[in-house]
Amino acid sequence: MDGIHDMGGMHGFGRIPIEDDYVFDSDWQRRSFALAEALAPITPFGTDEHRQAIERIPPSDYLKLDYFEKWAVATESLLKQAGHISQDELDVGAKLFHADVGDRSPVTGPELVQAMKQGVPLKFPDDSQPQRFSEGDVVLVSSESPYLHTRLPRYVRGKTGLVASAEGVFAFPDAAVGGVGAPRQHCYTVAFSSETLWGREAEPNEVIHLDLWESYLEPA
Amino acid sequence: MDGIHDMGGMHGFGRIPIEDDYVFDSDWQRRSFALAEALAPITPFGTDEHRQAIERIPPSDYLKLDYFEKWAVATESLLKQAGHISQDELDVGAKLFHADVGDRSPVTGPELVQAMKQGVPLKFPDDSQPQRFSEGDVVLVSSESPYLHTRLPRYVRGKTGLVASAEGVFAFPDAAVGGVGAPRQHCYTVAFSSETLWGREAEPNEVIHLDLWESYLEPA
Amino acid sequence: MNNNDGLGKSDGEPHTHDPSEKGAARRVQALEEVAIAKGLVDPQALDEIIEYYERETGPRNGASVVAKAWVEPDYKTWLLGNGTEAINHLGFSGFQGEHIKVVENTHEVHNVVVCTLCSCYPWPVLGLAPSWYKSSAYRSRVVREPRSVLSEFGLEVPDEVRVEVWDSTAEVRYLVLPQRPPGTNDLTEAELAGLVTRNGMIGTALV
Amino acid sequence: MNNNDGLGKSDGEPHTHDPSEKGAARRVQALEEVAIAKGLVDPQALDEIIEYYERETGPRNGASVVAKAWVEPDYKTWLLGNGTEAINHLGFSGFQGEHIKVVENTHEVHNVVVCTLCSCYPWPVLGLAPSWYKSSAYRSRVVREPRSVLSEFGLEVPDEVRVEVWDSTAEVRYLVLPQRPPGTNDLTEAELAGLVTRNGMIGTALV
Repeated sequence: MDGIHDMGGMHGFGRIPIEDDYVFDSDWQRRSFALAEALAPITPFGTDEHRQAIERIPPSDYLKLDYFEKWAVATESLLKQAGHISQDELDVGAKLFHADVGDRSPVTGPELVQAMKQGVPLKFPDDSQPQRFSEGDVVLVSSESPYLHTRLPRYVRGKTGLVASAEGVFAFPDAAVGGVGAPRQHCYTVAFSSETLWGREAEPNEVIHLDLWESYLEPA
Repeated sequence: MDGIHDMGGMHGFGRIPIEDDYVFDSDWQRRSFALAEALAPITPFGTDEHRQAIERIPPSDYLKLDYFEKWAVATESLLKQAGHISQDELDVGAKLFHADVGDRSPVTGPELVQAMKQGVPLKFPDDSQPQRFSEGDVVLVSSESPYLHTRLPRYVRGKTGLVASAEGVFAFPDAAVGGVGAPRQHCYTVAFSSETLWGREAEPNEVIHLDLWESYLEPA
Repeated sequence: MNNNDGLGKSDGEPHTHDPSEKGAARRVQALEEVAIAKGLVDPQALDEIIEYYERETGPRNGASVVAKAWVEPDYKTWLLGNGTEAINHLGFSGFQGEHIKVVENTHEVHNVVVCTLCSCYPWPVLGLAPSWYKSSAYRSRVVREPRSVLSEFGLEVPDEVRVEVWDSTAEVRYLVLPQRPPGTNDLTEAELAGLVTRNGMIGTALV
Repeated sequence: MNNNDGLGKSDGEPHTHDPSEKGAARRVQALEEVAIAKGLVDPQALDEIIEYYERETGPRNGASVVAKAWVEPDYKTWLLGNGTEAINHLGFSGFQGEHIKVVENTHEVHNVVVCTLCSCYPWPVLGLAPSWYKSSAYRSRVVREPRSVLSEFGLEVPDEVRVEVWDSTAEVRYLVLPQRPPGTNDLTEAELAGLVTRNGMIGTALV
């Protein structure tokens, strides 16, 4: 999605707000974070769906809302999409109908924390998928910009880079949320010179690395 | 400038607000428009400078403000840049210092309307500049994205198009506001297929035309 | 491809005015007061500018151009060959209309005009742009999915009709010459002009 | 090139909280109340999640990894060869840290980490991201003008030192291994860890 979230390289956002050095500034931010984490297993939704829901916040809101308010908007939207809550309920702050969550039940705190400490398996065996590129290959990044979720930022589309390393096989987020492409693919760290990306105005002696799934790449 | 104003092809802005079918909805919009027109000759500023000032409005404001409020912000900023007014004056709505406008004086209504009816000469003789391309040429659009003002939208950068017509010699806006390039250049109408611009998800049987200055183009 | 899946696309920017409009009105008032107090602007000139644009420009000008092209083949040839001259000839000229190109709708081609970078628009023949033309939604979408945009305007363009989009990125401004509606042979030029709509000349409607 | 011309760049997004924060607090409260009332969430779990992230994750974890790499060459080799394993070995693992790559600052290279698309960040070793890391300004600018961004952080990287930017677009999370400050030969591993800052491990500061 060519959305407002894809802001790498955009001009106009001003100085870095270095003084905003906190993780949480208010208690509602803590609650918003914890709600997303606790509601993910029962709804259920994954990181890709939650990211996509954030990306779909209208651009003017996206730029205006606090990071954790965007998390809350996304969590609401995924819960509504699942049919577990309604906007009316959110408006009044009370239950209006029974949510059918099948055989799932709220995950307890200790279980959640245990899962968070363990992490989730994201990698599949290296040989589980054919591997098209290797370290040192020159690759051309796709110019496709799908309407659905993608992890290919606009600022490298159509650019040529060098495969710095093969990172292994991972689930392909574009496919996970309904887009096209093999559901599991090799992913590569690709290096781009600043001149390749930014032309005449590039700062000197810089390399920008992105981790890109195989679908995004063609031999150059 | 890769700013928020360069929104061709962006996703997420929702349905067209067709019901907003008015030119002016409030009197302050009329005043904002007229102020920009009346203050341009005395400040002085041109269309390119005014556009650039709009483009430099912070993105979150750009998306939130009414079109004519953006005009007012840009007019303010150009007047402040010229040293003719101060933010303090705007804050209190009163004159705090004498503005030195040299030998210029406010243009009268009849003079302004006369100028508006006549228009301003924008075109230079066709043979006043060498002409690099002709109708039917295949051209590659530059991938440069300067920090300063440009009239080259992001969605055609690096794309290949066909010169549909040569439109003559015009002042080059990028150069006019301090960027690089010849100050007067041939400008071309360039046609792009929807597949070229939007890939797999393109709608069928569409051609998108843009008017592009010669600096933006290379032979393909 | 169906981009109208209702996900994300239905929740656009707010279309109605918000309380910040009061701030905008105050802001413009302050600017006007300061500019007048400092002798930078003639207050009467502001009224005259507004009056000029509201009374003397506007879609009726473009409609008379279109109607003339419908009834006079020579004028139509001139208009399509040198839009600026043919339009000047009818007395329409001025800011944002110094160079006008007229693009003709046919059975094979439907044209639609936009300015993605700001909101360029042919003032002398259409007046100032309507609000929706300046919206982020129109500017972002009509170059990417014009058929979907036109469909929102109630205009379904068959796939075999080519859609030509004109993004006004330089000094040329565009005016669409709509197709003359069938069954209008008996109408006078003035009556025909009465049929021509602004959206018809932007390309977001037929006539 | 000097992009810091003060035009447009100085007026960024507001950095302070606006009145809409009250709306955000109400919104989150409503979500929590509804989710609890509907049996979708265990209220106590929310407290436990927050406590876990605030107490058990955070830059002190990363700092101990860095200090160990500074004093134990074998550990450093392991860390740079297989960051995830070497970090897990010290007991740090979990969400957003399943695959961690450690990139080393040297006299020739300075590394800096970002996530332009959202705000990916190595939670187990650095905790949750600071607000500025998630700002539009940081996300948009650090891939385009990292030297200018680092300069705003007070870090002037000489042109002969290559700047390597890591945009966390997939599942790998990045941790910068800063250079060990000179004159620290006498310090213990714990004392060294005390010197390591979060920004040093993002790359927006030296240590």
